Amino acid sequence: MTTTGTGQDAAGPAVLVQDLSITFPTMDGDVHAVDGLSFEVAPGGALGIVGESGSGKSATSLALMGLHRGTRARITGGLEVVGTDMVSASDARIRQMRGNDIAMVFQDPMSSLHPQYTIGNQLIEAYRTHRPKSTRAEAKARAVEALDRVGIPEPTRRVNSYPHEFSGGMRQRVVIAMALMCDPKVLLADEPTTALDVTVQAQILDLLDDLRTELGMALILVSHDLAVVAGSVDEVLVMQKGKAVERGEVRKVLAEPEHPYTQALLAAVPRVEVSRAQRRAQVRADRAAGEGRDAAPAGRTGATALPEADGSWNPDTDPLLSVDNVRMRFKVRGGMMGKSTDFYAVDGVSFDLHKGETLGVVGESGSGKSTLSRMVMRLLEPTEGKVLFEGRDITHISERKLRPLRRDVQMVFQNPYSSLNPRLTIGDSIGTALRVQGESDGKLIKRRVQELLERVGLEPLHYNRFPHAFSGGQRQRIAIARALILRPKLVICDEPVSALDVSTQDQVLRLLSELQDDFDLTYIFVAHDLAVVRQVSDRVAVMKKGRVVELSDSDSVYEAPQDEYTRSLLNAAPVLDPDEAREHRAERVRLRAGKGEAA
Amino acid sequence: MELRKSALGLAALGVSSALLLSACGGGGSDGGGSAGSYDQGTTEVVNASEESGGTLRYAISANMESTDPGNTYYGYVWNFSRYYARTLLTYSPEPGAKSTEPVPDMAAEMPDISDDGTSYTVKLRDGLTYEDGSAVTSEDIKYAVARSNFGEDALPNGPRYFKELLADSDDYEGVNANPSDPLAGFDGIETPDDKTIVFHLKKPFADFPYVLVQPQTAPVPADSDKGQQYQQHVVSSGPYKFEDDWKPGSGLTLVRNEEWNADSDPIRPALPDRITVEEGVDQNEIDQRLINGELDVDLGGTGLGPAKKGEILTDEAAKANVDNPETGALRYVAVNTEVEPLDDEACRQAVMYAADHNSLQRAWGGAAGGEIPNDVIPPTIKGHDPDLDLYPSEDDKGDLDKAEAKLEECGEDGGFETNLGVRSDRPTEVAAAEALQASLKRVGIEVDIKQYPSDSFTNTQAGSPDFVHENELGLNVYGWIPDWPTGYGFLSYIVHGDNIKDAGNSNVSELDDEQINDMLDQAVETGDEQEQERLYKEVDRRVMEAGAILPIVFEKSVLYRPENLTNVYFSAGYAMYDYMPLGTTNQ
Amino acid sequence: MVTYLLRRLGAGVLLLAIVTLVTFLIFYVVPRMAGQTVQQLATMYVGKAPTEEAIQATIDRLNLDQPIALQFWEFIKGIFVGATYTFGGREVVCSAPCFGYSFQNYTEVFPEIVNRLPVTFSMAIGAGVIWLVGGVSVGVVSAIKKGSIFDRLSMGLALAGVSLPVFFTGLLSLAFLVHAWGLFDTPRYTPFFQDPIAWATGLFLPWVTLAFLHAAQYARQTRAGMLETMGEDYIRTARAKGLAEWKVILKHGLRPTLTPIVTIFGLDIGLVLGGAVLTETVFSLNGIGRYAVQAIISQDLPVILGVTLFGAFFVVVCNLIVDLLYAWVDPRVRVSG
Amino acid sequence: MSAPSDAPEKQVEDSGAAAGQKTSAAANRSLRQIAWQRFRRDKVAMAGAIVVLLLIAMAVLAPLLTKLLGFPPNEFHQSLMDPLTGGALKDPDDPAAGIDPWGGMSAEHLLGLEPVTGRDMFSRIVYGAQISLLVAFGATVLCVIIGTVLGIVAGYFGGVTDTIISRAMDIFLAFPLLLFAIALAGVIPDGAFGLEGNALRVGLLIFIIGFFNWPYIGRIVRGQTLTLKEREFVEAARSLGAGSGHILFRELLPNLITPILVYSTLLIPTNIIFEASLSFLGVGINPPTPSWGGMLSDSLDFYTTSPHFVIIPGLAIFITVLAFNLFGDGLRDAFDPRSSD
Repeated sequence: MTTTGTGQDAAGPAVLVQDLSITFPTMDGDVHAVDGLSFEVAPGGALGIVGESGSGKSATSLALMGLHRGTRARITGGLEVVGTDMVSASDARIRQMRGNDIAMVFQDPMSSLHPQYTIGNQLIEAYRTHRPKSTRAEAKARAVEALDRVGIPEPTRRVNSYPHEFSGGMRQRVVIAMALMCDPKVLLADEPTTALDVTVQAQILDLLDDLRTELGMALILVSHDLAVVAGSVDEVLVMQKGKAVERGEVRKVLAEPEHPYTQALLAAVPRVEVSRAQRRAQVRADRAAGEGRDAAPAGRTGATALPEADGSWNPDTDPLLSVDNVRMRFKVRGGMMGKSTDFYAVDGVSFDLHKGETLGVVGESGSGKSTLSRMVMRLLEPTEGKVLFEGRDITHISERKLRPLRRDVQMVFQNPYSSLNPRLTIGDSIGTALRVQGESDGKLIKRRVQELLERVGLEPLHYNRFPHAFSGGQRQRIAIARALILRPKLVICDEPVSALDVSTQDQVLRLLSELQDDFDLTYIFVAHDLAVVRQVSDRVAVMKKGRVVELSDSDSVYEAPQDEYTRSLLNAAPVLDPDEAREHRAERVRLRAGKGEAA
Repeated sequence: MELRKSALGLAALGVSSALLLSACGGGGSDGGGSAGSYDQGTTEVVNASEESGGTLRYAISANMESTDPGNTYYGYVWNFSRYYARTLLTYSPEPGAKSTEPVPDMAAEMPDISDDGTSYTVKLRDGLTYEDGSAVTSEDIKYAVARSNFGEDALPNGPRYFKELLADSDDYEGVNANPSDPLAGFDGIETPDDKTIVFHLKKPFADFPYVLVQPQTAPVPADSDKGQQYQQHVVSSGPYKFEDDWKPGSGLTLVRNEEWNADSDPIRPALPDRITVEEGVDQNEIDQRLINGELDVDLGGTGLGPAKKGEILTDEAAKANVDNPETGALRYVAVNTEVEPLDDEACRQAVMYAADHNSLQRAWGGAAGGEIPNDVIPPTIKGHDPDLDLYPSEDDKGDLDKAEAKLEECGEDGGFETNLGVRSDRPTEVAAAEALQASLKRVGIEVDIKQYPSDSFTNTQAGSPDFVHENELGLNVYGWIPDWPTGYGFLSYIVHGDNIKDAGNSNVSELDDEQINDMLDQAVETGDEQEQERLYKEVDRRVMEAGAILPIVFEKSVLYRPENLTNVYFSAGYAMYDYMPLGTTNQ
Repeated sequence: MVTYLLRRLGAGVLLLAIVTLVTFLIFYVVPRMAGQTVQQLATMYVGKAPTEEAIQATIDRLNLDQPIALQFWEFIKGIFVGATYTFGGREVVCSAPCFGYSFQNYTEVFPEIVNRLPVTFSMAIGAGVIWLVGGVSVGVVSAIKKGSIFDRLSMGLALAGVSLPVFFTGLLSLAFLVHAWGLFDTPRYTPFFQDPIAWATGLFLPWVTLAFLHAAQYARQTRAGMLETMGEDYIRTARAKGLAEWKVILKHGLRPTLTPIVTIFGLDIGLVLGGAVLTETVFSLNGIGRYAVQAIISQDLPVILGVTLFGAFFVVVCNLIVDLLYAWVDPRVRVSG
Repeated sequence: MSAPSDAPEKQVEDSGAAAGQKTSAAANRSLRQIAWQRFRRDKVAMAGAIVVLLLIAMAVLAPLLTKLLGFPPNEFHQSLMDPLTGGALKDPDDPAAGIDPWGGMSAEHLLGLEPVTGRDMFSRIVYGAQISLLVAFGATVLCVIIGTVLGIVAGYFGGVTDTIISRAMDIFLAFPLLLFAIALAGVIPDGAFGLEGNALRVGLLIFIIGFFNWPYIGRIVRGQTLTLKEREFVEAARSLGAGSGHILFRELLPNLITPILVYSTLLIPTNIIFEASLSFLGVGINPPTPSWGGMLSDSLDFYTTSPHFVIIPGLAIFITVLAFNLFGDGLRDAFDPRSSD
């Protein structure tokens, strides 16, 4: 399978980047997206590029494909792919390279396939662009082969399907198949799993790893998540603000990071092996150290206390919240005859929640965890079952009667960019709660809002600012303040940190933990990230397709999972230790071999 | 005839074109090759020729009102329908003043009038046939009169003179009342034999021959009558017949009627082989095509639109192909005699004094659009008094001092307010309204212009006294062209008190002056022409004194004669070119 | 797919029914509410001799004094089973679909409309092709050459285009191109099958006038859509495959851009088919629009009603076609509907 | 209705460094300030805005302007006109010199004279702006009120309410609008609804245009509301106990003001053209009050001798509509979060 006429030196590096700088002119002056970056990847080698938003990693990968052309980006430095200088090569040459010598897999599989053409059409096009002499039938055979290779079941039939007929994971496989059509020397994967669920992510990473070893392609894996690259690459490059701060063999960088940024990044990554107790202890210690005194209320100072002994919640008392066999039905229109079918987003979930407790709810997309939280919040009215709050049945009470109850149950939403009204000042956003609940004294409202702003780590002066003036982390603090202004008893956190960078994530989690101590809060913590859930939860419920498959205290769920699904989840979770990651991978391969592929 | 003014600018939009058909005014045409001279066609035959053959091409900017001779009030249809519908009498086929004289068409000679003046006997010529070869009978003419005049379902668009004038017919309910014998009870007309028809009048009516000129006397075989749908295919009695059924708006083609007997017809040389009518052509387009020789006659007969008129009149060479005859129409503002404060004669006279006639004439297109009148009866009609000048002013700009004095006299010192009704889709009339508004403002008379669609203006707004009173329409821009060119034909509908009607009233001034009414009645009963002229002059003066009619212009049209048109002359009877003798050099 | 179509069809029929009702109400009820009496209404249609008996006869003939609901029912019935009218004592059968007889000149409304359809169709087809092809291609080139002189010029022209009322451009072209300078003949309609060349040359000016306005709009819309589409991830994917740029643009970029354009095109064509009122009046073309204007001026209610319904009918039909096209252009619609 | 997605929105913001850095640079400016900055840089849009302001000033100050620069709009100057063709004379003292091809433009009569009457075109154009803008603004306000209320209600409540309102919008869009408007304007008699003369005409024009054009705003508002209501701040407000009224008008409406503002700016020129079309077709304002469409329809009679009479009112419409379009386009671009510069 040698490609013709590219004339590259087989001994040279597949990708060679030397002192690369990328600059975008903007109305506020030039922005240096990438600044003096150098690295190389050997044929068949694998490099991970890791960095947070704005680190320049995506600009780099686009430049590698020559996709910066036609934009206003200015590029200096050396950028060679299989011996061709991507900066100076002609457009025609670049087009010849793309897909043929270097192929790319993008972040969002939902939007990277053309919705109006069959995947076969798109795959064939990729092939025939570079093999103009091939017949359509040949190209189609090749497409089926590639689909088969990436694990699409029934490729002969599915080749005629449209992208919308595939799930996200499957689409990403199709994108990978497209990248494979011409046997490229380099495969560039830019955040290929960020939009996917954890089990699917594992499958895609496994696939990429497989392909690399089997086909001998060089792999460049770009991600914001160190854990994602850990198990898949030989070498890792950490970027911050356009510069490489650290580069080295993956084990070494992860084990003994040299640069403070890498250290901080590693420290912030939530680790699934860290238990609730350890985490809590650390948070409290840090807090005490930070404030120079013991800020926690009396009786809660046991820094090393086990959760059960914490005394903050007691399973024997009456539960604060009791959810009894709730179901939520949606009508789904569609199907061939346009009939609507019933679909249970939540199907027979029951649990009790006690005062001071944190219940983690973990599951992949579509598991019903958000629907569940909205039912508890009574933003949705359950189709069946009961929700009791402080012993009172709130399942079907009217919006009006619900209003006083709103004081007691509040919610922190996932996306701080959409959960704050962009046209209201944050003071108004937070104060609305008081106003809606009947408070009319403007001065009082303002004072209370400002106190709370200070408490969540913002300036009281921020009262009159609009949300866009704040970063994601700050916005989430504002959202938390809004949830707390009514002094609720129960706070439902729906993926509160999933939209944030890791370092910000850590700060917000700490804040939530502190607030729980200070305000005596009970949490339902909904998330897809296993590690995050473990660190904050006393008990964990694992959901799958609307049902709770496992509900137990968090340590037992994580250390001795009972349900197979829980195990596969844990197994799929990316880990920072490259060796452990490889073990997990081997384990997954075994599991799959046992029951066949499914995505 | 109904008076319509072409609304040219908007004709382009089709808006006003629907409304602009004119009963008076002439289509342009001119002798072939040899160009005539300016205004030659008003008094002489231009480009005389006996050459037959070719296609004579007509176009009109709206749709034809109807092709049914029994169901039309427009002069151009009266003129045109003679191609396929012969009448008992018709206007003399010659240029100048003589064209207003009735002459026999189907009649063998002029009617025989009984001594008491109440019965008219007409003998038909020999050889009158329909397009299927069957003979025209006197009963068919009686039927035609019956269907168009009598009964509640009489054809709606034509005049009703026979109903008014015929004796012994008041109980007759029309041709549909008794299907087995449609004419039962219609005793006003006698048909002693197939060739004789006798009209019995209630009282003497000297102008009756003019009524016999009207197309309602064209014969209709009873078994071909389809009511209003008869217009689809009129059974021809003339030299041409319909090639296909006519649908409004889709044009009409006439071909030779082989059954027509030329010997029986002194009126129609029938030169062209085919005659075509295009409907709904933009006025500017018609004008342009006339000038280019791509069209022969503007069927509407109102003359060039303002845009082309300006161009042609300033082009000395082109002007040779233009005629500028008086149409016999009076454009005027009806000053209502009932609406306060105009119910006071002095107030009306104040309006008469204050009006700026120069400005009004400009609104009508200056001297080419019409002469400034000092009386009501147009110069072409006996009774016109060139010496009358009751409201003199310098340069016709109005006498403001006198106007103010008159205002004081009627107790409206400093002016008053009133409304002025006008047809919204006739730009010239709107322009005149604005001009009047501006000139009355000079003496403090504040006029509010109210616009109405011309289709309903005569029936429901200006023509409805209730509406006029309710909306205080003290002034209405109106116009009149007589159904026949005599003093009675001109005056009776607009100033005779007996003609005030609840709807469709054309005596918009609501002038009901006993003296005037009596004089008009006398004039039409006497056969003495000098006495008639004296009476008409008297009425003319009296109307002006009463200030009931503020004349704007004696209208003139600007007609274009294409060079390939032969035998062109202006017929004062139809107020447009006489269509019957026209021929074309166009093949 | 079939259900989807049936549903759209049902919605279209319902829409037509409502449009019919509303139109009927507006023309038959609103004037009454504004104070018009049955007599006044009849007086408009009675002809030149509005005597009391004649007015009463007109009221009887046109059934104007019947309850509105009954008149509406008769109207609807006429459309489906035809109706019989009495004119001048003669019974006339108006076969289905009967939209009644003109109050003013006693012609059957439906054939009148059908007669004028070829003119309006010709207008719509010619102008539609010009503006779609012209607008879209200019839009595409502008989007690709964003910021270039071509882009600036054509977008400037497009903006001017959407700012020019069609009656102004029409008047200008008539007054100057046709009458003053004689560069063109006066537009006129020749049936296509009679002489295709005369058909095209005769309608050229109205086409361009009408198309100019729309082309400008389409160029702007295409450009905006194209710019948006070209920013999509799948375009990046297509480029990453190494596709030639023209192929990226035409195959991957244009198709999604066209999808919303097709919708607008359907609506616009529907509206033009219902009568390009201004263009037809300015150029004196005897299409449905001009017929409507004439009917409005003469207050000819059955004609107004018929033309309005026809207009709405075309809009609905064109929307239906658009829905079909949509399903063809965008596979996602086929399932979800 | 489909099940709400549980999918976490995991889009990591890494669309390049530019985005990230700009956010922080812009952090201290409000959206409106940013928009204003962008707008100010857009020279074409600024020009549009200035022309719009001038036009409004012109309309408002019409009496003053005509006093200073012209003549009363209804004052005749027939001594300056050729009685035969209606055109303006080259030399009023010497009628034989012929017609001025420029329509009598002079220092006194800036835009020349109306044929036949000799009324001052400048004054008539200036007063015509009053009617045009009054009707266009009035109709736009009506569109915005109806469109916003119905759009927001349809978008927010969904279900049957949405179906009914959306269908209603379809119906309005299916009507042959212009036909309907002229027909309706034609059947309403003077004195209807207690209004008379021009008050009725203006009211009627505003009502007709506003009533038939609201779906354009309605659709946009509905679409925006549909998007907005999926935003979590709506759920957040509900979870704080806010009722529908509060959510609709306190939470959603402020977010809709920008698109409404932008689209009503773009609706104004449409309405101006609509008004001009109606006047052109003869169902506009009563004479002698000038209107641009009416002047244009009068002008065709004089295009051979007074071409300025065709061109000037047409240009007035064109310039006004263009200015509003430029202004609206600029406004839209300035507020568009996607526009990068």
